[in-house]
Amino acid sequence: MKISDCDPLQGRRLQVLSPEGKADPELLPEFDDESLRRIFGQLLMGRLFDRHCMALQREGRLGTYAPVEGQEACQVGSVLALAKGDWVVPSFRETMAAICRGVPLETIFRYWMGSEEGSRIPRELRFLPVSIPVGSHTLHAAGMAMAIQYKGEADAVLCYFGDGATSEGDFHEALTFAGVRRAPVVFFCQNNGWAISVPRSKQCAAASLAAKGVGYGFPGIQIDGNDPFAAYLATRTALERARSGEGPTLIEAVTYRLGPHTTSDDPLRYRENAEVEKMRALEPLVRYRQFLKQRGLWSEAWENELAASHQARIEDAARRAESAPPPTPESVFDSMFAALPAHLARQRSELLDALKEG
Amino acid sequence: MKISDCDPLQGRRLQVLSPEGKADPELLPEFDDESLRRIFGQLLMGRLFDRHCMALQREGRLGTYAPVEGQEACQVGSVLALAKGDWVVPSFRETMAAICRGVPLETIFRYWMGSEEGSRIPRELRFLPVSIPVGSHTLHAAGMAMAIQYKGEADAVLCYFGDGATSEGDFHEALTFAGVRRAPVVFFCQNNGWAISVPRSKQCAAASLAAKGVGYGFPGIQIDGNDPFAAYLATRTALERARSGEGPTLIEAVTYRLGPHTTSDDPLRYRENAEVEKMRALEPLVRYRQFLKQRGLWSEAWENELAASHQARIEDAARRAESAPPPTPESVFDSMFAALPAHLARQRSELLDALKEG
Amino acid sequence: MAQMNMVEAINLALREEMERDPDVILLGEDVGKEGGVFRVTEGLQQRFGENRSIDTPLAESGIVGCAFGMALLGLKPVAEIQFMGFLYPAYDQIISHVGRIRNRTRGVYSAPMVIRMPYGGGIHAPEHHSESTEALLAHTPGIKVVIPSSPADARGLLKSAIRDPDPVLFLEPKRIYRAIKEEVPEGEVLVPLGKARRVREGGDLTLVAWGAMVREAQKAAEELAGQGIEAEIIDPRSISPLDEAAIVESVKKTGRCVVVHEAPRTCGLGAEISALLMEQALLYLKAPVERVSGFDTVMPLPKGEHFYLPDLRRILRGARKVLEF
Amino acid sequence: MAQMNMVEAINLALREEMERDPDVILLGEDVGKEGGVFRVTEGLQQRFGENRSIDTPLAESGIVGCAFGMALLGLKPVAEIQFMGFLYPAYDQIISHVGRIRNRTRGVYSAPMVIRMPYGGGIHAPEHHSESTEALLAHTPGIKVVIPSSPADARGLLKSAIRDPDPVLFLEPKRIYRAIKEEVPEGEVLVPLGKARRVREGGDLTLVAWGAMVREAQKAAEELAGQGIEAEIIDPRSISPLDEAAIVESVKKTGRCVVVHEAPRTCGLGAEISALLMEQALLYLKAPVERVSGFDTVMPLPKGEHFYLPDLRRILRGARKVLEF
Amino acid sequence: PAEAEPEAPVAVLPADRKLAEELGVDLVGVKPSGPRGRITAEDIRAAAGAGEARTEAPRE
Ligand SMILES: Cc1ncc(C[n+]2csc(CCOP(=O)(O)OP(=O)(O)O)c2C)c(N)n1
Ligand SMILES: Cc1ncc(C[n+]2csc(CCOP(=O)(O)OP(=O)(O)O)c2C)c(N)n1
Ligand SMILES: [Mg+2]
Ligand SMILES: [Mg+2]
Ligand SMILES: [Mg+2]
Repeated sequence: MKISDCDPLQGRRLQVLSPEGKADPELLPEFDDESLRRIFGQLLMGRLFDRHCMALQREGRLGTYAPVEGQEACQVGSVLALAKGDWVVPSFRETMAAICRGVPLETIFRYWMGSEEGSRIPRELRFLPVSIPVGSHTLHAAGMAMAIQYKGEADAVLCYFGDGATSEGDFHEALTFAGVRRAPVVFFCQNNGWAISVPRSKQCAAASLAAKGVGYGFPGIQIDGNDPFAAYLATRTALERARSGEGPTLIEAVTYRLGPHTTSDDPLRYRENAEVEKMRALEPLVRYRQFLKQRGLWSEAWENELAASHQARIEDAARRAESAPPPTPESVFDSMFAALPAHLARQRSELLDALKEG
Repeated sequence: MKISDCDPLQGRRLQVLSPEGKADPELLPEFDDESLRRIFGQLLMGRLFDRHCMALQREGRLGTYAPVEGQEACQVGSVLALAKGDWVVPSFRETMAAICRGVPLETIFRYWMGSEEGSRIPRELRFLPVSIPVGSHTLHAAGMAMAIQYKGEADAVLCYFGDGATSEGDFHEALTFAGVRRAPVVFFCQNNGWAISVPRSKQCAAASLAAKGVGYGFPGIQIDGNDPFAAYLATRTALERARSGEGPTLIEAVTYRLGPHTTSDDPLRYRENAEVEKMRALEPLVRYRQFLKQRGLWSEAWENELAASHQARIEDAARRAESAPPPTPESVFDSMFAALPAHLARQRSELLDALKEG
Repeated sequence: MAQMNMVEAINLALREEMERDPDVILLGEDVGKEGGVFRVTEGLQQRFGENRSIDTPLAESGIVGCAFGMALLGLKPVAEIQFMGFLYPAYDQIISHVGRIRNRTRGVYSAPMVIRMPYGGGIHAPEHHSESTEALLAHTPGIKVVIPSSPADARGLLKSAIRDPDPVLFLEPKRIYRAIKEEVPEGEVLVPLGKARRVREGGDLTLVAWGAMVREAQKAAEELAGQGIEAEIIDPRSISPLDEAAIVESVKKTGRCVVVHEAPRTCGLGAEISALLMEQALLYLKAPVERVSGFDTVMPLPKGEHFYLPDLRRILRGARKVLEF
Repeated sequence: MAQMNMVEAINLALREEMERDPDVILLGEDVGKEGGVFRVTEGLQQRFGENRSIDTPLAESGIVGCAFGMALLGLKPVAEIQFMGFLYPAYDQIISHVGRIRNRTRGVYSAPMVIRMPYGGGIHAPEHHSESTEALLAHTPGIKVVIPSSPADARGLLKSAIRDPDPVLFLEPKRIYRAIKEEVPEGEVLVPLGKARRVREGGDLTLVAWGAMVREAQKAAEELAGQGIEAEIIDPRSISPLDEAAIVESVKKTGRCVVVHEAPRTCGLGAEISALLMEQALLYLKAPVERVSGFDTVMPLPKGEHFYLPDLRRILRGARKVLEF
Repeated sequence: PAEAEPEAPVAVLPADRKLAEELGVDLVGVKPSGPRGRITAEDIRAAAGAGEARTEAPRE
């Protein structure tokens, strides 16, 4: 598969799995059955984890949460293409990617439950914590790729962001820097159709976001974002380009945010349910289940068993996250600097004294 | 002339006047001889004014100055396409455009001599003062165009900026907003090859800056920036598009900065003189002189006479600028707000008292 | 007159001003169809159309820079930044252009615009959603900065801000968006910019607080009153320009002052108020002016938020400190 | 030891640190081939190659954001912002990421980086080229802020900044870039961050000044000495964290203090120092702490610059005010 | 300070205010001799020395 076969300026979009779950035999990557089933397992895990977060939030046991429902495929597929040494720079809706990369479920829960412990992701996983200021983290990815390049290492950086993020100046600067330096980074846009209430069409007048690549001197490719194989192929190809010194790639994965923007959001205020229902038919889990079925790799019993074991893992992690000790007052200060400066030490005592007094 | 005839993605560049001064008869706009000569007069005025600023600066009579030498043609040509009601939003190297638009020479001098009076440009001229923070003013142009659109007026906005400015996030946001709103604005990039010491090739990996348009959903066009007719045609067409509700256009005028970045700069530190000499052969004044000569519209005597009268006007304006009264201490405070708040009134007295004491 | 919370009062002010002046125009992320993530602009797009309540692309510098361009041509844009934590990408536009244009053009151009945003902590919001960096704005020349602490003030101040010929940053303490209901007048009842409100009278010490901290100061004052100590509460309402006279006058009377704010302490507005009292009231001070504030740390995530924000306990401690000095 | 001006001293520090540690890497607009618009990085690209002295595209948020990304992976980037007036587009990166990463990840990640920039006025520079908004940075949690006032300090502080495990903003008073020459040590002579320098001893009043204002304070002190008044001068050198003890100790001794800075007065660092003295030295004060500062206006263009910047005359006035109180 | 009538503010350096407290001098009664109507340490010491008479001193 070549990126240039899918020139977005020609209106091409990479798709391996049709909405009916039929795979393009020329493009289908060579995965064994076990791997093909594992992909389903991941998609399902993402879906269940997401639902659990939503449920916990409604019970007041978890804070504002940004659900990933509908976008699982492009996250699963792209993470699958990563090598161990590659770095992932997520935005805030990459729960599925985090799970695939091995970030402990408990840690993910703790983030959304409102604890800094949820950003304490072991460095070895090479998965950065959530980044809330939209678009700002794309620059970090560019800089990390420049660092890798400088050190002469073979790793690459995969950076996720949304369609809305492409409007931010930082996104532009990230692509500009990465393009000029031919840095080993893959810019992965999950165009889920919406930035809160703003539809893609009001975000940017360009026919496709992938077309933006040409303005930075590197290729852009649009893919079906509900197709894990398309995401896998495009990311793999882009990572190869990155590693071989050919520079960045912009991937636009066209997917759909089936849920609300976050648990604080009511999408009925700005979009028709009919649209959501239409898109639900195209969603990745349904499609991938069809695909497995057609290959004889799926049974209801198998899925139920999988779901049950996933659910148990999820609930166990949630329990551990909930029963973790609350933050100490000291923790407000102690990680601010490598060594605590005098004025912070004083403020810390002030707080401790106040708490002691009761 | 159609913008789409010059698709930058096809590597096309609009040129009417060849470097030898030969005009493409199909493209040459219908100007009478008087108008054709007036264009030369303006180019010459720009050149002389620029040189005078450089000279005054060397004598310590003017502050840091950003010379326009080499870039006169695209400024003259684009201003020529403007209607009276259109707005101009310059960067800091649009001295030529300012002169063409009727900004008093004295005012321009005063700006570079270090006085706020140099930004007191009569509103009727619809020419904004210099904007120093690179790229930031492109957003103002977008917003002004949105205001015009909101009011249902027929004016358009012409915004100048450099190749370096296209790397700033604000530039990206300006094009994004203008594109989505289909605002009546023309983004006019003077790609003069350099951003201080950084060559265009290190600014952005895109093959052309004009190609960036596609990322914002509107056309980009690359033109020969040393050709006033190309600038005129492209700007006129873009302004027509703007007025008819078709939205923005990005024009990339490929020109060359023959002088230093500013009077504080020594370009020999970062570029070969050979490059400058090569580009000098392509510069607009020489080329346009050839064009007039070939049409029998030029004589040395005429140019000399013109130069002398221009020079007299320039020196007169410089004299008036130099002999203008210095700023008063009150002027530091009095335009901060429509009404002076108490704390500023107090600070003002403080200063006046200090000065009185001597 | 009707009972309203602050969200409703701000919405009312916007509607009234949009009705009064066709040049008033809203723009921001999600302000239109959705009516804002806090519903502050609810119904205004439906009422005034898509051209007067513009859903912009997701770019804060773009929002402020475009609003500035609109203001240059005589419109009166009211831009919304979705949360104060996302104002920073637009800070360059504010300090380099919005606050300068009148002075640098000697009045040929001006920027009659408002930039509104939810402000402050206390609602268990996600990272970056609880910022209170008003001191950056107070340090920025050429702009006014307003922070209401009640629905009626919010309406009256916002109307003044929209009509002001100069740019106004309007910070809305989201913690009390819906927490306080009061009678809010309609019609031409404006609250002037630059004038403090004496929220409570008292002779024993002065509490200076703004935004959501006014309510905390009120709780502390009630507690103190129970102990026979009468606290005066001054809410500056405009932090730039600051009603220095009102603060100085109160502290000259009480001799004791506690400034309460959510922002980090160092170089916060509390420092400025302390310095003002140093300059204008030193001889009347019976104790050092005390700052009860956020710490010079990152605002903790929700589970630690209560450690960070000044609360009754910490304000009372501060009061005791100045009373027992 | 050699006689050097500040530009040379900073250049030396960069060269030495780049030699010492291959992870130190420069980036910024025009820093490479040209060696910076003030020649501070002159010769370093030639010496260390294009990959260690990177000419970036023209985008400040890009420079800081990429430097941050580099720092996350263990490099020690030294980013240059061409003038402080162009730092603002990068402010979001600084407050939202650079200053937060260690705390928000509980130390899993950190940002050992330096952001250098020419700072302050006094050289008749064009608009936006004379900014001194250090207070914004002092108010920002999680970063350190350093301002040298002499060549030797510049070298020693920059070396400490580069080696510091946390992010340091390094503000270079360009007015004295070439104005002062002094002996600058080579080798492992570091100046610790967070420690003030007593520039001059005296018992009658304390002048607190930093950057180019130290020289102005020195002139004032000499003038006062002629009148038999001995001023002590404290240069904090690091404004964040601030060496509070050094300032407080001096003012406890002298009882009188004038803070001198170029920045606008309101919410400037002068306010913080005044507030600190309020809190920690009130009973030792013989007069209110006086602020001699820039005004709350836009810095005037060159022809009016002298009205704005504190000078000998205004510092002496301030001194007289506290002495005659 | 609970029951006290609101006193007219008296101008005095904080340190001197402390001194008055230590010496048991009620500042309201002290005649100021310092610049701009300020009570000085000497004023306070004098008032303390004057013993009982101090509280009856007339106000400015
Ligand atoms: C700089 C900034 N501005 C505004 C916000 C508030 N906000 C959070 S997510 C969001 C929409 C993001 O849209 P998109 O990039 O498409 O990502 P999605 O939410 O669809 O995954 C907004 C406006 C923010 N977090 N950061
Ligand atoms: C935001 C910002 N960063 C840096 C500068 C310093 N600076 C002034 S002009 C310039 C280069 C501009 O290059 P370009 O946009 O190509 O315009 P040109 O100077 O070539 O006309 C730089 C870096 C600035 N004025 N503003
Ligand atoms: Mg930006
Ligand atoms: Mg989206
Ligand atoms: Mg250029």
